[in-house]
Order: sequence, then C-alpha cells, then structure tokens
Amino acid sequence: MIVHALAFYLFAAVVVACAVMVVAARNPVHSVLFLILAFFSAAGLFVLLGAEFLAMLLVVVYVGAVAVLFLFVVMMLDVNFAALREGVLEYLPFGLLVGFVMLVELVMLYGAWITGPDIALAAASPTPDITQVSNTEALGHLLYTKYIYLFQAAGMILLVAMIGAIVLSNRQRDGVRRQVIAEQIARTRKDAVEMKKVTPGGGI
Amino acid sequence: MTMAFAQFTPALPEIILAIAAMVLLMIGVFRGDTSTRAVSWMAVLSFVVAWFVLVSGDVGHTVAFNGLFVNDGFGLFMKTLVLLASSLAIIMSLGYIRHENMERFEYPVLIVLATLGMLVMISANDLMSLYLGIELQSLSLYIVASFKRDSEKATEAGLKYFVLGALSSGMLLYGASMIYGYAGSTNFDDLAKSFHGAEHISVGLIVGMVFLFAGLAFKVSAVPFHMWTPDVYEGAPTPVTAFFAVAPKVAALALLARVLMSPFGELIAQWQQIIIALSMASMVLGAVAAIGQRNIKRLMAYSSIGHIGFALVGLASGSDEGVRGVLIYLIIYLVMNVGTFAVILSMRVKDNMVESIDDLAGLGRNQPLMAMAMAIFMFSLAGVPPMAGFFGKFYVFMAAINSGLYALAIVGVVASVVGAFYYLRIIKIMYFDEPVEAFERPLRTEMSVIMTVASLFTLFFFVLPAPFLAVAQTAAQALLP
Amino acid sequence: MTDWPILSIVTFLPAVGAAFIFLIRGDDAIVARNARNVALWTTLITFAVSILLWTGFDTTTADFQFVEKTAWIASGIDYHMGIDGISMLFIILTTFLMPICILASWQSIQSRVKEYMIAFLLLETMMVGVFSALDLVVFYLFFEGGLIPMFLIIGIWGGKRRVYASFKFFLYTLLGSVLMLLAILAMYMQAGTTDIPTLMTTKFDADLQNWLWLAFFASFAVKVPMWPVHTWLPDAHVEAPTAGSVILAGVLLKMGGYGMLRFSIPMFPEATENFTYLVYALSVVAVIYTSLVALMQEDMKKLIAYSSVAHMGFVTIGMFTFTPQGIEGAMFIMLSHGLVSAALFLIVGVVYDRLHTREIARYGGLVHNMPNYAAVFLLFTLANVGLPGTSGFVGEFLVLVGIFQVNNWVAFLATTGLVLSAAYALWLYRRVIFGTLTKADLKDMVDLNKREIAIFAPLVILVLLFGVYPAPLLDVMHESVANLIHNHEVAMQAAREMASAVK
Amino acid sequence: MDIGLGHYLTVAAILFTLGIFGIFLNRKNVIVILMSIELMLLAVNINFVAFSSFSGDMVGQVFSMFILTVAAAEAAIGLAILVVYFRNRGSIAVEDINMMKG
Amino acid sequence: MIKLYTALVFLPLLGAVLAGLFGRILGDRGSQAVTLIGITTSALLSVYVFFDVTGNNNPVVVDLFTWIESDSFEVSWALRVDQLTAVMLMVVCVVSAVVHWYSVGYMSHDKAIPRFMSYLSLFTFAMLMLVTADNFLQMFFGWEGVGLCSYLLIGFWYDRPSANAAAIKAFLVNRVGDFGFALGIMAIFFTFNSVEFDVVFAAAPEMAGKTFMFLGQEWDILTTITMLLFVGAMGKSAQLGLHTWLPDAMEGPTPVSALIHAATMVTAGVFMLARCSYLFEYAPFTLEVVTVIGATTAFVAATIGLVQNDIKRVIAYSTMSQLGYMFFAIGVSAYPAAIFHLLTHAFFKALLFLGAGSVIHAMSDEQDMRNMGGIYKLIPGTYLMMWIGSLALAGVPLFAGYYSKDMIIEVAFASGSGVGTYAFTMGILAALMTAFYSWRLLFMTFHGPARADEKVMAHVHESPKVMMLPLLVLALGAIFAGWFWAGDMIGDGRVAFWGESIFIQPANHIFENAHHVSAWVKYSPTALGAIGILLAWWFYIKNPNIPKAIATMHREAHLFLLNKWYFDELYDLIFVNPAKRLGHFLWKFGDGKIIDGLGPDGISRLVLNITRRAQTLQSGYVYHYAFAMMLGVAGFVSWFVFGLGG
Repeated sequence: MIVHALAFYLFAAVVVACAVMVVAARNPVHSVLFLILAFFSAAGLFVLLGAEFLAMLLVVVYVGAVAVLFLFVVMMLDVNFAALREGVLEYLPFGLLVGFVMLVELVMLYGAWITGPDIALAAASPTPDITQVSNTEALGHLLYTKYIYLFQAAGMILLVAMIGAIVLSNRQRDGVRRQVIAEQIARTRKDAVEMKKVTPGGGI
Repeated sequence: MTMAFAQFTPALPEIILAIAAMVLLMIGVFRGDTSTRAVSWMAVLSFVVAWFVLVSGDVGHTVAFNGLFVNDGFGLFMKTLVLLASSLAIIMSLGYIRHENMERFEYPVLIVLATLGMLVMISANDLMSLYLGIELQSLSLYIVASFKRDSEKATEAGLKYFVLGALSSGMLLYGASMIYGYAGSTNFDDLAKSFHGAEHISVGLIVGMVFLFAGLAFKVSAVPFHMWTPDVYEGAPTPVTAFFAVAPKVAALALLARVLMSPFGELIAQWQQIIIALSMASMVLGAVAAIGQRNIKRLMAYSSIGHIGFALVGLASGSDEGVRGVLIYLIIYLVMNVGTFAVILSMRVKDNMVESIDDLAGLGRNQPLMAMAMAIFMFSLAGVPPMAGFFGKFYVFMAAINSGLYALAIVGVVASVVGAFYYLRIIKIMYFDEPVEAFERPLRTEMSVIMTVASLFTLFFFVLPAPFLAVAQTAAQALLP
Repeated sequence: MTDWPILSIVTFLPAVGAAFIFLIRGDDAIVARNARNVALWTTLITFAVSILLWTGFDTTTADFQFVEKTAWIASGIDYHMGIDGISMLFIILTTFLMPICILASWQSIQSRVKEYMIAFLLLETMMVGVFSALDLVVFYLFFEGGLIPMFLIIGIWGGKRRVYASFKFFLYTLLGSVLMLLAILAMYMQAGTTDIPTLMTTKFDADLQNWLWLAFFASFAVKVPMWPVHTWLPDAHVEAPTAGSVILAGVLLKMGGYGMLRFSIPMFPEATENFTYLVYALSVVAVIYTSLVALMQEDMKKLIAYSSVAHMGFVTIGMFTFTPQGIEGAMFIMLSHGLVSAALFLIVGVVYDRLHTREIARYGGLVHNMPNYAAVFLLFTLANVGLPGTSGFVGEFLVLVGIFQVNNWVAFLATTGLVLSAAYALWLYRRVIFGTLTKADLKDMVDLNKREIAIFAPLVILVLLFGVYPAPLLDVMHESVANLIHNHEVAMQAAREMASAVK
Repeated sequence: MDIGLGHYLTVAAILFTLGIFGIFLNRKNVIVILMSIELMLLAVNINFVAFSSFSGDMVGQVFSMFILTVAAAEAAIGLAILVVYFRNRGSIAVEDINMMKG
Repeated sequence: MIKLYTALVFLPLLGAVLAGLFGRILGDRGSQAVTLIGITTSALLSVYVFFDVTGNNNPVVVDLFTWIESDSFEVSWALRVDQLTAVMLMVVCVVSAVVHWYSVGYMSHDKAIPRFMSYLSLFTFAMLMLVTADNFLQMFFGWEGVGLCSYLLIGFWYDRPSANAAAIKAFLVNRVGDFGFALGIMAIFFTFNSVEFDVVFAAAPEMAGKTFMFLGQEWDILTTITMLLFVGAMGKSAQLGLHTWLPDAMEGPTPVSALIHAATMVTAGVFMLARCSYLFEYAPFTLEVVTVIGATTAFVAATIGLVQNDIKRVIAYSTMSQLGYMFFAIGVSAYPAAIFHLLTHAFFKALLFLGAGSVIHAMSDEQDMRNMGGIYKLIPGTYLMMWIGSLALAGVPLFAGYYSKDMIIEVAFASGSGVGTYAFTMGILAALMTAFYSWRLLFMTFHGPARADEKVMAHVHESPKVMMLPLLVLALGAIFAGWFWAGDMIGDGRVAFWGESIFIQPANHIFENAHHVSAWVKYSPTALGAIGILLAWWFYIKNPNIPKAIATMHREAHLFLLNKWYFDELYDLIFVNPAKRLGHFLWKFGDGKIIDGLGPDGISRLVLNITRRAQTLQSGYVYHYAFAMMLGVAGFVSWFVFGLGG
C-alpha cells in the first residue's frame, strides 16, 4: 500500500507541477515538454488505477503523436517569445480568485470522497477479473461489441480530422515547380522553341 | 446476417450519411474541385434519401446499440429539421463558394459529416454518444468556419470557435465524468432510473450536471457561454454562418432537451434554475447587444442568442407543452433564419459581397420584393403578429406561464420589445432611408425560391398552424415519459 | 344572408384588395393610378358590405351576432368572430373612414403608392379584425398586427422626424401589449380557453384579477393613450402622413378604449373597481394637463394630437363610471372623436398639401381665400370643443352626467376641460384662419377642391346629424351596455357577499 | 495513507483548474491554450479512469479511450487551424486574435 | 299651432342655412331677402303668440323628437311656450327683426353680407331654442349656440386682431360660465334623475333643505344647483367677475351689439334665473348672492361707464349695469320685475345701440366720443332717437325704463333684508350715474364744438330709411312699452299674466310691499336721475373744463375707472398667463424632460448604454470569452454548492 501511495503522490505531484509549468513556461517548447512529462506521469496514475491499456495509449498516442505534433507546430511557426505585455494581467487576481474558489468547491465535493466507492453498482459493463481477462482484452471486447456504434463514430471523427487537416493546411502553391512527367513527355519542339524573325536594325 | 443488419436499421439514416460522406469524398478526390457542384447536389440528395429512410422507418421508441442510440418521434422531428437546414445550407452556399473561390469538394462533405454528427447527437442515449456526436459535429464545424483559409476573419473565427469549443468540451466531459462517478452510468435510461424516486440528490451530481449543461449551453450559445457566437458568425463565410445559425442550433437544442427531459427529468427543480438563468441572460443580452451592431451577420448572431433564450423559456417550463413550444419555435426559427440568410447571401454590390447593415439602405425601392421578404422575416424575428415568429414566442410563453414562471415570461417579453428595436432598424434602413448602390440582380434562382417560400411560410403560418402543432405535440410527447 | 360569413368578409376583403394591388405590374404612373383605384374601390365595397352589419344588427339583444367559429391554433383558442353593440359601430367607423383616407392620400402620396395602398388596406383588415374578434388570441393578433402597417406608414411616408416617431410608436405600443399577451396566457391557463364570451363569465381569483387588469391596462392605456404614456401620440401624429393621422386618431386610439370596455371591465370586475380611482386620476390629469399643453403648441397636428389625449381622458372617465350614461357617452365620444379628429387631421392635411408646413405661425388669414375651408375648419373646431349640436357634445355631456353621479370631484375637474378645450381650439383657429393675409405664399393657396369637398361632406353631415340625433348610434349600444353594467353589478355583488362571508 | 478515489479526483480537479487557468491567463500564444485543453482532457480522463477503477465498471475506461481518440483528432484540427491562421497573420499571440469584437 | 311654433323657431335657421350655404349663389340681396323673410315672419308670429299665450293663458309644449336617450337620461327636442317664453319670444324676434332690417342699411358697404345675415339669423335661432327649451340640456344647446354666434359676430371683421381677441375672450368667458351651468345640469340630473323642467320643478320642494356631498363637502342641494346655474347666468349676462368680455364685444358690428350684447343674449341669464324660479325660490342663500352680485355689478359698471370715451363701450357698461338691476330684482324674488325690465331694456338699449350705430355710420366709423360733437343739427333723426333712448334708460317718468327700473329699486328696498338695502343703495347710486353718463354721451356726441376733422364732418349725414325705420319701431317700444305692459306684468295683473311660468313663494309679498314703501324711496330714482342729467349738463355744456380738472385731481381714481377696475389685467395675471406658462412648462418639462426623458427616451438611452457595455464585454479576446464561461460555471456551481438552489 505504501508503495502505491508513494507512487501516487509522486505521479500526482509531477502531473500537477508539470501542468503548472505548461501554463507558466515562457518558452512554448518547454511547455510541450512539460506536457509530455505530465502525460507520462498521468500514464503512471492510470497504471496505478489498473488501466494499463489506457496508460499505454496515453504514452503511445499522446506522447508519440499529439505532443510531437505540438512540438512540430511550435517549431514550425517559430513564434517569437514576446514577454508578457504590460497591463494584460489586470484581472489576474480576480481570475485567480474565481478559479481558486471553483477549485476549492470541486475539491470539497469530490476530493472529500476519500472512502471507498459508494457508487451505485448498476455497472453496465463490470470489470472482469483481471486474472481472467486482461485489461486490454476486456476493453477490446467491449469496444467491438457493445460500443461498435461509437467506435465507428470515432472513426468518422478521425476522418473529419484528416479531411480538416488536409483541407486547411494543404496548399497548392503557384510558385512551386513540380515535376510533371506527362508534360515533359508531351513536350514538342514546337512548344519549346519559338522562331522570331528579327528585322535588321529594328531591334527586338 | 439479416438479424445483424436489423440491429442497425434504426440508425440507417446515419449509416447512409456516413457512407454518402465517404463516397462523396472519393468522388471529390478523383474528380477534383470541379466536381464540387455535383458533390453538393449529391450531398443534398443523400440528405433527402436519409430523410426518406428516416420517415419510413419505425417511429416508435427504439433503443439500439446497447442503449447508446435511441430513435423516437422527437428524434424524427429534430432530424427532419436538421436535414432540411443542412440541405438548404448547402444549396444556399452554391453561388457563394463559387464566387468566393471556395469551391472545394470537401465543403459539402464536411457539411454531410457535421450533419451526421448532429443526427448522432439527436439520437444520443448515452453520454458517450452525446460526446462523440457533438465532437463529430463540432470538428466539422471548426473546419468549415475557417474554410475560407485565406481570409483573416475566417481563420480567426475558426480559431476562436475551436479554442472555446474545446474548452466547452472539456467542461462537458468533466461534468460527464462526475455524473458517471455519482450515478454509476452514462446511459440515459439508467440515469433516469437511478434518479427516479431518489430521496437525496448529491450536490456533486448537480455540479456535474452544471458542467455538462455548460458544455451544452455553449453549443446552443446561451449566455454566458455565447461569447464565440458573434465573432464566429461574423468571421465565417456567410453560407457557413447560415448553416451555423440553424442546423447546429437545432441539434444542440434537441440534445439539450433530451438530456433535460429524459435522464435528468427528475431533477427538474435543479436544472430549471440553470435554464431560467441561461434563458433570461440570453434573451436580455441578445436584445441589448444586437442594437449596437453594424454587421448584419453579427446582428444575426445576437439575434440567434436571443432566440435561443426564448426557446429555453419553453425548456425551462419542463412540461411537454414547453417542449412542444420549443419544437414549434425551432421550425419557425429555422425558416426565418434561412430566409434571412438567403437575403444576406444576396447582398452583392459590384461583384463584392457586402455585409454591413447600411448596405441595405433603400432596398425597399431597389428591390421591393426582396425587401418585403426581409421585412417579413424581421417582423417575424421580432415576434410581431401575425408573423410566424409570434407563434413561436406565444407557445413557449404559454408553457412558461402554465408552469408559473412569470418572472421569466416578463423578462422575456420585455426583452422581445427591446429586441424589436434592432429588427425595426433594419426595416427602417431598407424602407425609410435613401437608396444607395443597388444589389446585383438577378437573384440566383435558388435564393429567390428560398426567400419566397420562407416568407410565405412566415407570413401565412397563422392561417393553419394546427398541423405543425400536432406534429410538435407528438414529438414532444415522445420525448417525455 | 346569415350563411355568409359577413364579418370575415368585411375583415379580409381589404387584404384581398391588397393582394390585388400587390399583383399590379407596369410602369410607375400606371401602377400608382391602378393602386389608388383598386384601393378606393376595395374600401368602398368593404364599407358597403359593412353596412349590412348595421342593417342586419338586432338592437334588442346584448348577444353577439354574426358569430363565426372555427377551430384554430389550439384547444380553446379558436377563430371566433362576432359583434355586439359595443363593437359594431367601431367597425362601421373604420370602414367609413378608410375610403376617406384613400381619397385624402390621392394626391399627397406620390411615391411608392402601391406599397402605401397595400399598407392601408392591411391596416383596415387588422382594425376590423380587432373589433370583431371574439377570441383573445385572434384579437391580439389583429391588435398587434396593426402596428406593422402603421409603422411603415409613419416611417416611409412621414415627415422629418419620422424615424423617431415610428420607432416610438411601435416600441411603446409593443411594450404595452406584450404584457397583455402574458395576461392572455395566464387567463388561458386558468380558464382553458381564450374565448371572449366564455371569459366574460369566468371568475378569476381576486389577486390574479389585479395583475391581469394591470397587464391589460398597460396595453390599452398606451393605446388610448392615457397620461403619462401618451407622449408617443403627438410625435406619431405629427410625423404621420395625413391619412395615417386620420386612422391613428380615428380608429387606432379607439382600440384602447374598446379593449377596456371589452376585456378589463367585464372580465376583471373586482380589479376594475380597485383601480377605478387610478383611472380617474390619470384621466383627469390627462384632461387638464394635455389641454394646457395643447394650448402652447406650435404645430397644428401636435395640438390636435394633444387634444385627442384630452378627449380620450373623457372616454376613460366615462367607461369607469359604470353608469349607462358614462359608458354610452364614452363610446359616443370615441365614435364622434373618430369623425372629428379625423376631420381635423384632414383639415391640417389640406393646408399641408399646399404649403408643406404645419407650423401655426406660418399661417394666418386663410379665410380670405379659402372661405369654404374656413367654414369646415370652424365646424370641426366647434365639434372638437364639444359645442351642443355637434356630435362632440353628446358624448362628453353623457360622460359628465355619468361621472357626476359617481364622483363629482372628477366631474368638476373634467368639466374644466370644456373651458380649456375651447381655449386651445379657438386660438388655433384664430391663428390659422383669421387675421390679415400677409404672407405671399398663402395668397396663392386655393380653396377646397372637389375631391376635398367630397372628403369632408360626409364627415360634416354625420357630425351634425349625430349632434342633434344621436339615436342611431345610442340605440345600438343600449342593450350591450346595459348588459355590461348588469354583469358588473352582479359580479360586484358576488364579490361583496364573498367578502362578508369571509369575515 | 490509503489512496482513495478522492485523491485521484483531487488531482484531476487541480489539473482541470490549471487547464482553465491556462486558457484565460495565457497571453502568449495559442499553442499553450491548446495544451491547456489537453490538460483539461487529461484531468477528465483521470476522473473517468478513477471512477471506472473504483466502481469496477469498464465503461469509464471506454469513455476515456474515446476521449483520447477525439482529443487526438481535435489536436490535429486545432493545430491545422492554427497553422492557417498563422499563415494569414504571421502571429499566434493570443492578444492579436481580436479582429472581430463588439 | 304646432306648426306655427315650429315655424317660428326654425324659420330663422332656414334663413341662416340658406344664406350661409348658398350666399354666393343668392348674392347679397338674395341672402338679405331669405333671412329677412324668415325673421320678419317669426317676429309677426311671435307677436301673435305673445298675445295668444299671455292673453289666453295657454302654455304649450311641442315635442319634436328625442335628442339624447341613455337609460334614465332622456332629453328630447321640444318647444315649450309659456308666458315667460312668449315674452322672450317677442323680445327676441322683434328686436332681431328690427336689427336685421337695420343691418341691410348699416352693413351695405360690407363685403360679406350673406355671412353676416346668416350669422344674425343663426343667432336668432339659437336664442329661440334657448327660450323655448323644455329641458336644461336644450337650454344649454341654445345657450352655447348663442355663445357661438356671439363669437362669430364679434369676430366678424376677422382682419382686426382686436376683434378676434374679443371674440375668443367672449367665448371663453362664456365657457367659464357654461362650466357652472353644465355642472348645474349634472347636479340636477343627479338630484332629480331628469333634466325636464316639469319634472325638476315639480320635485324641487321635496329637495328643499336636503344636502349632498359635493367636492368633498356637505352642501344644500338646491343651493348648490342654483349657485352653479347662476355661474352660468353670470357668464352670459356679464355679471361682475365674468363681465370682462362684454365691453370688448363691442368690436363687433353695431347691429350685433344691439341685438346680442344689449337686447337678447346677455339677458339669457336673467331669463334662465326666472325660468328656474322654482328652484331659486327654495335656495334663499343663492338669492342673496344673486342680489349682492347684481347690485355690485350695477354699481361698478356704472362707475366705469362714467369715464369711457368709446360711444359703444359707454352703452355696453350701461347694459351691464342694467343687467345688474335685473339680477338683484331676481335676487329679491321679483322675477316679473326683472323680466319686465328685460323687455323695456331690450327696446331702449337696442335703440341706443342702433342710434350709436347711426352716429358711427355718420361719422365714418368713428367711435371715440372725443372726436365727435356738434352734429345734432346734421343728424336730427338720430339725435332724437338717442334722446328717447337715454330718457328711457335714465328712467325718466313715462318712458319705459321708468316703470321697470323704479319697480326694481322699490322691490329691493321693500324686501327689507340687508342685501335688499344694499341693492337699493347701489341701485339708486347707479341710477344717478346712469343719468349722468347717458347725458354725457349725448352732450359729447352731439353738442359742443365739432372735434372731428373737416373731411369727416363733410360726410356726416342722416342714415337711410332702412336704418331709421327700425329705430322708430324701437323708439315706440322705448316710449310705450312700460306704460302699456306695466300693469299686466308687474302690476295687479301679474299673477294672471305670468300664470305658472314663474313661481314665487306664496309667503313672499314683495310686490305688495313695494307699493307701500315710503315716498322718498319712490321718488329718489327720478330725483337722482334728474340730478345726474343736470350734472352732465353742468360738466359738459356749461363748464367743459371740470371733467378734466377732476380727472387730474383724482388721477388714480380716474385711471382705476378708465381701466375698468383692472379686471382684465387681474385675469391675465391670475389665469391667462399662468395657464400659458404652465402649458409651456408641462409641454417642455413635463412631457419632454420627465415623461419622455424618463420614459421612452430615457429607457432607450439606458438600453444604448447597456449595449455599449455589452459590446465592451465582447472584447474579441479569447481569454475573456473563456473567463466568461468559467465565471458562468463557477457561478452556477457556487449557487448549488452553497445550497441556494435547494
């Protein structure tokens, strides 16, 4: 139990600290890196909670794809890291206050839920015994049976994301010369050379 | 095989749209951007087909996919509206996207996908379906909002929409997680069951509900979750705005209605307060803030905020009468908005789209028919009888009064008077002011057809409201247990 | 005969005419001419048909007549039309004034004639509808719907500050009526119907009555208009085109009075009793206050507008006396004022058409070259003052007789209106008509032409006729008014018994 | 030292609040906002997984998985929009995003 | 007979309508013809009716048709012809006819003859409606009708600003009186549930002494009603307080002054009080008020008459003064005396006015007596007529005024009450002054040096026959009316003569008492009259410098009288100017600043203000938007967490 607790506090502390840094870091690259660290820690928390597959997913998908994508974009856009401008934080105290109040309320409500779950066990899909079925297998089983509808819907969402990414950022630039083999082959002498009759003394 | 297939039949319209989206995508990819027009019409066709399948299907209460999906009269009604709105949005954008060099085949495909998302939302019977539906819709919308990617305004609109939309999704999810945690389920039926007869409702659950509603309120753009609306409406390409103004609103409101009525029906005492607050704030802000606008799209944004406020009045009452009012409100709202945007989309001077209200000056002289249509829409939006808009308000206020929400009703009617001011201002500009440059003529055929039909509907709704009422009544009763 | 839905015909005939005008195509001049003719004929035919209502009217009963009923938007909300002695004459007044309005606009309106005529015809439909509706929602529809054409009439064809005036008119009246809408809904909730005859016999809870009464009052007081919600009227009148003012003063103001008589008093008897003194107070203030204000006006139309407010003060006083004299007097004032103020606005319109100003100081000495005009003007000025022998007197005196029986303080104060009205009206007349003709442009003004004489002749005849022989109008009212008072007394009696039983 | 559901929920709540802070306190660039959103979603995921784990119900994990999927799609689209925006404006400073207001 | 009465009343209306509507077609002559035919026929009929009704004591009521009927409030158009009416009918018709004829000559140079004749006839009709009324409302109709015609005729020369002002003033002051009258009628209906004379009069005794709440106080019913009616009478008959319009009314053409502002309309108040004797007799307090007001009016008007220079104004004040006599006669219940004086006064005052008109006509429209003089030889006929009129006015024995005025002064004394004595004192003082200013007028106008310029003097000529013959008719009346009717009307035959038309409390023996007053009372009016005439002779013939000397010696007093006791100025100060200022204030401040400022304009300003704020909130910054969302959520969360949402 102690190990569990220690691990929890470690991960939790790192997650929170990283989250703070994501927001607070001046350099967006640092932010991304902190984000990655936060994801790693969160994956740790997931493992503690017995959701290995999700933990893996978080690392593979999030860190491997999303966070790296962020990094790419940060690098690509090459934003100049302007310092915080003057006067923009005039509402900061108020904002912090409201945020803090909300946090306190949430923690009061949910954080107080220390003791074991008194959740109504109407559980539609109870967790199978881990010794019988692995977490991944259980998830997979659910996903392809009960949640096939949503699985497909998620597929559509990804499709949208693809289309979106392409339609928005893919540009056919006019200035870019591309090799078009068909055109090269179809090229004839007539197209390539133009005979100009030069009148003497008249210039061109 | 047949057994397996029968399992899918309730979702057949959705499946058709999904397939259509992919087919159209392929057609577009292979045929290039020149096929946009064809793809557009095919998209409309797919909506029509989906609608036929929808109405020919079982209209009873069907739950499918392990309770993730529900099909009922309410859904039928809302899906009809959404399909209609989407079709019209595509048709109305034909001229615009060609004119503005936006003619890319992805546009109709994305509309189809967004519509698919809306259908999923409407049929959601689980927080997960709700979330995925919303996201499918929203992601498509983010893209179409910034579809005019060379435009600073459009991309800014897309960005704002995206950031705030993501924030709202976050809130919604946080709420969903709380509800899941407290109620132990994400399924609407199970939730309803668990609340039924419950003596004590935990505050945590209610707070979860607050978060969930915050996310939904964002989608319907209810104050104070409305802030994106004016900017996005203004920045997005006009046909996209027209689309935004109608279909997603209908879908989101349908979703909100369903969430309020079926899983949380027992918690009316709690959520009523939220809805009343949202409703009041929306009505007032929609009326007040619109007054200062110069851009007609922005004005329509505030107008839609206000109208959502009125629709929420019906929801706040929590009765089937209220839902019926909302449904009628939505029909009328859809028609008025489509008509208005048809006019806005026809505002072209010297081959340039204009969207300042002052450009309407003297329309009454330059194009009397168009001005008359616009005037009808404006009076209707203002809720002046005998235009259709009045009846929308009439039914929701009737429900509110019946549920004893007098303060809400009074705030509502006062707001509607304040709101009438800016609609009148448009009429004033069209009719009282001296003409400026006339808009280009002739109107595109589809625009004039839409305008005519919409204005006739708006004008003569009062003659025979009974059929609409009956349909709405059936749909509303389907929603309530 | 009774098989025909005459009421609906009268109501919607103008709308049909409007549709015809809508279809007219061609170049501007032809469209304008045809639009005028179609409008004139439509209104004349409508008037002719509406006369059938009068001839077929049974004056011996207080029941609703010419009743039509069809299911409409919800259970208990039907398309229900019908008239009784209170409403019938207002319909006739409306249909009578409309051809006059069309004629009055014959030449003064030159731009967008087609739209103008459509607006007017639609307005007529709305007005007739208001007076013939026997369902609150139908009533409300017509009541509010009338705002649209009037708004356009003021806004498009109005004067310099037309935008301000039209907005003020529209929003002011809208604000009043939306509260009424809520009251209607509340009544629907209580009674399950918005059928007017049913609601008249429905007893509402005393507390609720007060709220409902106030909500209705908010609408009608603005429409009447009562002090202090009258300020839209002078502006609207000043800016509206002549015919618009005529209709505004002639018919639209009456909707408020009609509404109180039709709804507030019979449906909320106890609340009515509670608020009687409020009405008295506001009305008396209106009579004195607006008369004084009228005295100082520099614009002819504004002066007449303020005088309308003062006269409407008499109307509201009369209605809340609950005496036959008071109520019949109030109705008579409304009808008479419909003719007189309409005529006065037409009179202003005559000179406005010629000189395009309504500033009193710009005129003077018109009697020299416009004797007929001066004579007509004089007659209506006197009718406005309430000189016996004109229709203006009958109603005013009946109201005063009525109120004296109830509260002689109010009677005393209201009677001062007699003096004040004479002051402002005669002073106006003197400044415009009398004196020497010094201004050059006035010298070129010609007297009434044939069209204008045709406009004024019926008004002159009726004002004099009803001044010496008001029976045709009063006879129509007797039964309905007696019934109204009877029901009110019964209701009050019941309320008193209830109150004593509680004690 | 027993680590209960409340602990996880507290962590999630803090993360969530920080995410929101990140959105409205950030004045530097939009990417940080996008990252803040990821933080919020992470918080939600922790919530779901925690609930799922403590109630022995797989649904929470399924939900969480969908959230991850969608979040990825969302990030892609968000970044795409950001890129187009940057191309138009040459800046992604949050304060510059106010062409439209009022 | 019914047709006869109807014709009598409506012929003038017919004439008026014809001349008024078709004046341009009929032309001047035609218009004169139709109106003259109408009025002359009426006059002849009226004489017949007079003898018929008074001689045979057969009062008639002719019902025409219903006017207003609303529940118990039933009023019909009816012609009530009893003795009182018959007298009035004759006075009105005869004087009117005479004035009509006279106008043919007097107005011959005017450019609006049809209009003038139409107005005259219309006035006659209204007056006839007034005197034949069978109920209070019809009387009110005639009452306001004559007011209207008076307005029209005073303002006949609409080019003159003074005429227009005078016309409006006349109408308005009359309206103030009518205000009382109207309230009186309402009170009558309230009390008696009817406005028919017969019903009301029959029920009057029952109501005597009863009280009711009026304006928050307990009042005696009949006193209240009669006081209100008296206010009406004051306005019409120019009693002190509501008299200011009468002198100004002289802006109208002179025939108008003769007909309306001397003979008929101004006496309507007297008529009304006499008509309502059944009510007034039960309201002793009102009668006292009437006496005091009447006596004071007689005196005040006479004092003002002393110093006026406009020939018509002098006569106007004399009219007012004589009306005062009539009122205090009524005040002491001597109704017949009042009506009798009304009759004689009609003749001699009309004569004086028409004579003055003849003078003015002769002097090329000059009205100021200071510019006259020395013309008695040039217009002897007029001069004679003026003498007759003045003699009658001053109450010189054997002339008409002697009989009526002396009787009034005697009854005042005989009443024995305090107010009666006051009235008597005022009456004889006024008689003295009357004689003085009458002869002042005669002397200034006809005697002394010619003060007009030569051009005017050259034009002075006797009026044409069409003007002189009417004067003759009136002169006959002024001479013989008293002698002829004194016995019937105020003498022993009075009970038989008046029949039921006038009611005096049976216990009241005022006329018997009047016969037994001391000799000095009987002779004092005559004696004072003679003194007045002599004084006038002393001042204006014998020693013309004295008036000027007195005027300079008592400058304030003179100015006070010359300015008519400053009534106009006072009224302007109290009523007219404040009303205008208040009107302006209410318009600009009340409507503009308060109602509009706080109402529509204020609200729209407020809304626009909120709009601006709302737009500032919509700052365009994403973080503000996000913050708003968070604020919303936080707000709701707090709401529920703190248990406010239950």
